[in-house]
Amino acid sequence: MYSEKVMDHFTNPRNVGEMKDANGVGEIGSPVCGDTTRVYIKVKDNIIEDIKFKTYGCSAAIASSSMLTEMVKGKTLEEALEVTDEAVAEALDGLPPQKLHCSNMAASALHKAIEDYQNKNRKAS
Amino acid sequence: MYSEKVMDHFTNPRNVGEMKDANGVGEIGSPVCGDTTRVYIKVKDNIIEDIKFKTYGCSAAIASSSMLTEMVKGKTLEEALEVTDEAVAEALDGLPPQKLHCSNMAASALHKAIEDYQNKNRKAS
Amino acid sequence: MRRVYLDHSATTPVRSEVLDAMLPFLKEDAFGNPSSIYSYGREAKKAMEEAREKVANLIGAEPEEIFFTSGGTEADNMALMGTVAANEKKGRHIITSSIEHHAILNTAQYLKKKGFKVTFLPVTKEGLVQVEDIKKAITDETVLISVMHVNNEVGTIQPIKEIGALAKEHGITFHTDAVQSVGKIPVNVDDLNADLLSISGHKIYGPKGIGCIYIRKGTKINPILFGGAQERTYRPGTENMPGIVGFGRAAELAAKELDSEMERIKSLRDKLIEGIKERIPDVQLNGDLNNRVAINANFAFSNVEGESLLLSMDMKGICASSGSACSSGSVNPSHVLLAMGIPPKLAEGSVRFTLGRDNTEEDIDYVLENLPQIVEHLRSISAF
Amino acid sequence: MRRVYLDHSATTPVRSEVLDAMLPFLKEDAFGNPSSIYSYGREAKKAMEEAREKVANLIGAEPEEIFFTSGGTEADNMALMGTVAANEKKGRHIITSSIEHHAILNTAQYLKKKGFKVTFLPVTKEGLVQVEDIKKAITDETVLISVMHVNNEVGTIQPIKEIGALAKEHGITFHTDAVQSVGKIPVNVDDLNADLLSISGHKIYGPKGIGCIYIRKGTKINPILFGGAQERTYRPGTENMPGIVGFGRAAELAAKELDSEMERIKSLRDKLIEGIKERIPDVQLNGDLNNRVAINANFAFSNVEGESLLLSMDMKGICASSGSACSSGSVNPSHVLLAMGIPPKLAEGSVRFTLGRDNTEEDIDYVLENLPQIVEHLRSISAF
Ligand SMILES: Cc1ncc(COP(=O)(O)O)c(C=O)c1O
Ligand SMILES: Cc1ncc(COP(=O)(O)O)c(C=O)c1O
Repeated sequence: MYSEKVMDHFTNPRNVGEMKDANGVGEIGSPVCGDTTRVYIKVKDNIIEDIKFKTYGCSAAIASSSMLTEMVKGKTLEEALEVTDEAVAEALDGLPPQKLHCSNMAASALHKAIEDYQNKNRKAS
Repeated sequence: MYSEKVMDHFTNPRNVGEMKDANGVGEIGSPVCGDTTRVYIKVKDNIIEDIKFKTYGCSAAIASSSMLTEMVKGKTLEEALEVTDEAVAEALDGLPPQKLHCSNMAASALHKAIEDYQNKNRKAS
Repeated sequence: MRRVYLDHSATTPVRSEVLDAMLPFLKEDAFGNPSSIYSYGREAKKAMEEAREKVANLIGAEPEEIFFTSGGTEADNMALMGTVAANEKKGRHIITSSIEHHAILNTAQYLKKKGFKVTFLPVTKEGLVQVEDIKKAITDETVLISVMHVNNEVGTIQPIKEIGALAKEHGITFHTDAVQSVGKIPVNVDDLNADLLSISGHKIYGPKGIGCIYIRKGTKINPILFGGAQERTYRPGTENMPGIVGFGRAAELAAKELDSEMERIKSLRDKLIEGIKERIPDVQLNGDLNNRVAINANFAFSNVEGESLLLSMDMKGICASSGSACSSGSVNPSHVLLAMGIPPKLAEGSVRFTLGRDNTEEDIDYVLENLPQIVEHLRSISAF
Repeated sequence: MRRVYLDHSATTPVRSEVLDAMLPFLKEDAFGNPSSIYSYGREAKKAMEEAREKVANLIGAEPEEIFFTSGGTEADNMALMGTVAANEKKGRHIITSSIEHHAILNTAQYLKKKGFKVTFLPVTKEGLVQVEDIKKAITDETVLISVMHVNNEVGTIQPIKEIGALAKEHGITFHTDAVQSVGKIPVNVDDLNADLLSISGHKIYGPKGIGCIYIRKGTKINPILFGGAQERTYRPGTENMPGIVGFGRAAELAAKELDSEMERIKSLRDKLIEGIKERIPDVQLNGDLNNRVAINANFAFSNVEGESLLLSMDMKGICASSGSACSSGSVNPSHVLLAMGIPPKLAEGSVRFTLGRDNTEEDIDYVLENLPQIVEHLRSISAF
């Protein structure tokens, strides 16, 4: 059912956890299944220096979150915003059709975190 | 499905054949299945001295005819008329429910043959 | 005593290769429910999809167009009831033939009782539906045409390709009951223009209790059973894994061996037909000889009643049947033979011989040796 | 890796004794069609009637009251659709519960769409239907009450005897889905006042694809499939002989071993329940503990999502399920747990463990060793 990549990221998720000194946080709950992902980012010089996530959800949701964090870590905000849910699913060697919406959540949470960072930043500057 | 007696009378039917010098003949066709039995009797001194039958029909019909002829051979006409289809079925150690109507035919053909004999006799006397 | 089984249209034995494929699913190794997400379940699911592909290959379909059912009867019921349910707004008329299996006939009768219009097409005395008759029967209300590919009693092959083309032309769903054709003649859903098609596992050396309905993509049809989401919600119920896997293997083998096996069987069958005609007077072959599957010979023996003939043959170890299996034992002459215009008494004295993989030259010799005496004996008893 | 199968309510492996009984019917020796009159057919027929008797014995019925179907789903469909069809003149209202299996629920929904009135009874937070609610729901129009004997998700035993008595009093046909009760608790159709009752073979160590409906003599019900005259015209189609014979043998063994086996399993199950409660914080047993079959334990693990929990367990070789097998893999929390008033998120984090013949003390130890870490790990990832 799941690719090996999914299973790997599900069992050994990268970048799990909270982040005390995050300067951007985004959370999204899936309207379909109640799953929830929260993404923390630490941005410096427009670059995502560190990223963490917490996910309540199925294995696909967890693996997607983990994969996304790996994909955007060290990237500029603009680059990070270009990582689509399709790209996440693809990086995981695909997801079953009924699980595709899960990869959505991770990207959306990241977008929210970046938004949060930009909002805070705008106020600060 | 069938008792051994039925199978025996079906494979080795007794008293099969036509009878040139019969003095009573009865034929009956089943309205249910188109089966037909013809019974020939030779009566002397009110006793069925000889009896033959021909049957087009299922194994139960053939066995019933055969069994009936054995049961009535040598009996008086009155005794023969008392042999019911139930008695024939019983003598065969029973028949499957959907085949019970077959034993009917043999007894009915015999009754017709006796009637035929009596009609002829009445005229003759 | 020798046993000669000549009733392969009623049912066939499970091939040893098929049993071998089934066994893991009847043991502890692979008993999972294919809807479960854990390993046992995923393994079952995989085996199920492989089987689906094999069945699809047999008839030139896509795997996603195959929906497993409990047999031919359920597939036939679904074809009729599921189609009229999905087309209620379009119309309430269906067309079928008078020589269908009871799984179609009685479902059509049920629909008739429910207020649907049903046309039961006549057949020629050779047992063939005529395309012209269908043309005439089609109305604006017609939502379904269902004509069997091969008749189960006389083995006649119906002009399905033409009927299918006609249905297509009129935008009418076309179903064919292929229970007696798959494994006997090439069956390709595209060649036949079939939208729906029924198959039964136990007629092709697979297990009993499994079959399928082919549903061409885009065909409007509703499920007739309700429950879980199995078979993409078209057929609920925990999947019959051993049955499905066995059916798949049987389909695979049937596809592979079709040509060689049917050639062999045809020569045996022809020998049987010739032999019976030569040795027994007053017999008649029922049904067209040329438009006929290789396994079937159906004879009317005049002045002999079918049941006593079957039983006498059985006592010599010869298994055959009169009419369809489910109505033998009953007292009605075959509706198929009657529809062909054969008089009731001749129909009653008719016997179907259907050959199969296990039959040999010696089997046929044995039948030809024994059958003449049997018929003669019964005729000597007969009142006619 | 150890495999611990704890999903016996989804399906069970075929017992070796059952397979042994089936094998002759999957080989050349005994493959006949029981409707045929020759020897092969008669042998099959005899075996079929023996199996029917064994199934009847399991539930205290007469053999003539057992009608084989393709499984529990078909039996459930027939109970509902066959009863309303036979009682059209009497009324168009049926009563069922909101925690039935989808085979009942979705059939009831279908009938509702067709214009029938359907009452879906609520349940208590322990997962029990209340007789009082049924009393209130009955109208002059009511033709059928259908309440499951044992729920498949939480294992709760419903007050069937009382519901049956109530139905009887009102002259209403009473059906109970006993798919999850036979073989787990004593089931007697007279004690339960059941007119109709469904069983599935693969839940009692028999094969998949076979089941039956019990129809009390005199109960008005129509067939839902049409075709040959099999099962005394109540269920057409060539009989699934290996399935029937296997089902019969499974029923026989289930009856014999019920008491001893359930005692053994109950102590394992109780150990599992106690162990989980002790070792894992924030868990809750779903469903009444006392009115419950011995094989079932259903736990809500807060802040853990069900699918990822199942998959993590599977990676340790532990097979369990969330909700009914046919809806796991989907994203909806169990309708049963929701009907019991359990919040959606807790329902989503619920797992059903169902024990069986193959489980040992060591299996339970293994689960208790591994499950705490799994839950802890997922909670450490969780956003809540
Ligand atoms: C032409 C035809 N259709 C349908 C069926 C029904 O198949 P099954 O008995 O597998 O339900 C049969 C066999 O009995 C058949 O010969
Ligand atoms: C309570 C209940 N009823 C009906 C069914 C359906 O049985 P089957 O899958 O054999 O059709 C099941 C099992 O899935 C069940 O648990």
